Amino acid sequence: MEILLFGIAKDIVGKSSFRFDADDLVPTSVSELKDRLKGSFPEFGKLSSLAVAVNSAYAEDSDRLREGDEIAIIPPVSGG
Amino acid sequence: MEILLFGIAKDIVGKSSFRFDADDLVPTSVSELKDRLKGSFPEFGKLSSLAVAVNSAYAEDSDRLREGDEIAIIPPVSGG
Amino acid sequence: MKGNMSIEIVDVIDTSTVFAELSHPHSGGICVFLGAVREFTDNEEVLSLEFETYKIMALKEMKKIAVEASEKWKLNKVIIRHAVGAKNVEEPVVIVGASSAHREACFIACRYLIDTLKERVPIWKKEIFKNKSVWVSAHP
Amino acid sequence: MKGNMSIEIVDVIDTSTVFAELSHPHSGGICVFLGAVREFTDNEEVLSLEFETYKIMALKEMKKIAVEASEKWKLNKVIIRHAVGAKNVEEPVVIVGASSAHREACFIACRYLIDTLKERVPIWKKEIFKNKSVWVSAHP
Repeated sequence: MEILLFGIAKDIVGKSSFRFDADDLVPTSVSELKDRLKGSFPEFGKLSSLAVAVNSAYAEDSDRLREGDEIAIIPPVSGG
Repeated sequence: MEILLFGIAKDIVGKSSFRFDADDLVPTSVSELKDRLKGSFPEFGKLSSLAVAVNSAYAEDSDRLREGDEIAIIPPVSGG
Repeated sequence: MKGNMSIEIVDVIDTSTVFAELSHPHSGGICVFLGAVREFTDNEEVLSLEFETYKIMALKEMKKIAVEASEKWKLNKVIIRHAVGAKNVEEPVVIVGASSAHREACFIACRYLIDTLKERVPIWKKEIFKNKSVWVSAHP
Repeated sequence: MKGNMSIEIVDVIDTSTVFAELSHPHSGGICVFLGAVREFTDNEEVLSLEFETYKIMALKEMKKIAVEASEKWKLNKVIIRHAVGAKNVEEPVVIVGASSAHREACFIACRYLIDTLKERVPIWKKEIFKNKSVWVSAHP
């Protein structure tokens, strides 16, 4: 399962994407993914907000993650 | 005393300006000028509004008119 | 501020330069309103519009409106430009705009500029229909 | 309406064509907002901004916003265009606009387009100062 990273999320992790492999504990929901990120990188807990997109649309915390989904971490947006 | 006419005021009077000559009864205030206009051309009484500008600024009904002033009839404006 | 105002009555409005004119290093926001000729009024087809003005007074009133807006909101640049003569459907008639540090001020100022221009500036519009022509707003 | 929307992410915003793009025979009003790089943030001099985006999602969100605006107000044309990459002071960053029969709808729609874009569209801005750079809004 590949996770895309943008903006400050990319800086926190140090790369523009990373993978959970089959022998990792692959997160099964948006909230589980957020908790895993905050556990591994405490900087995520300090952001103003943290959203996840699944297949290029905002996802709810309760949404399930499936292998093959395009998953992205959306730190606070600041367009305009 | 010359009076400038614009828009529908020009159509009502049939020209773009007219004069009160010294041997006319020259109006001495804005309200007197408006009354004279409505008397001579009843169509002025049917407009949504009727304003007078003295020296290119809106004038009050009580303002005096003096020889040499630039006086204009301002029918309802519709710019934009 | 006064050097940063552009107040004009023109024959033809050139829309291509207006954002460059309103640009300012301290402006994060630019809001512009353009009024154009519409094809229909009350379901009747408009062939063209004709604008005439009392130019010396119109420029004075436009300047007063720009100054008022600059006193009400912190603006870096202001444009008020109106066209006169005959205009066809889709042609620009008026363009007003303001630039400011943040977007709130330029939006509200831009709205003020056009609303107040329509109330006060001595410009008259005649709508030309197929079989008649009408001075807009002349009668109740 | 969908054929009358232009939704884009571009390297450079060309402001010279936007009024022509928003022109429509049934539109008496066109309102456009342009966001540009400001020289100072909290009194600190900004050298440049850098924008990055999650493009596929950003385009989807921008389109949703344009559709929402068209459902809320009667609009004839809508533009939402955002730039990415490095931008210097006074360079345009975003342009949004709408055209409608009367001015009320295009003003309120234009404000909605930019406000909602700033809330939802996945675009990130980094401010480059002399001695540091900051992802805007990242921290409370």
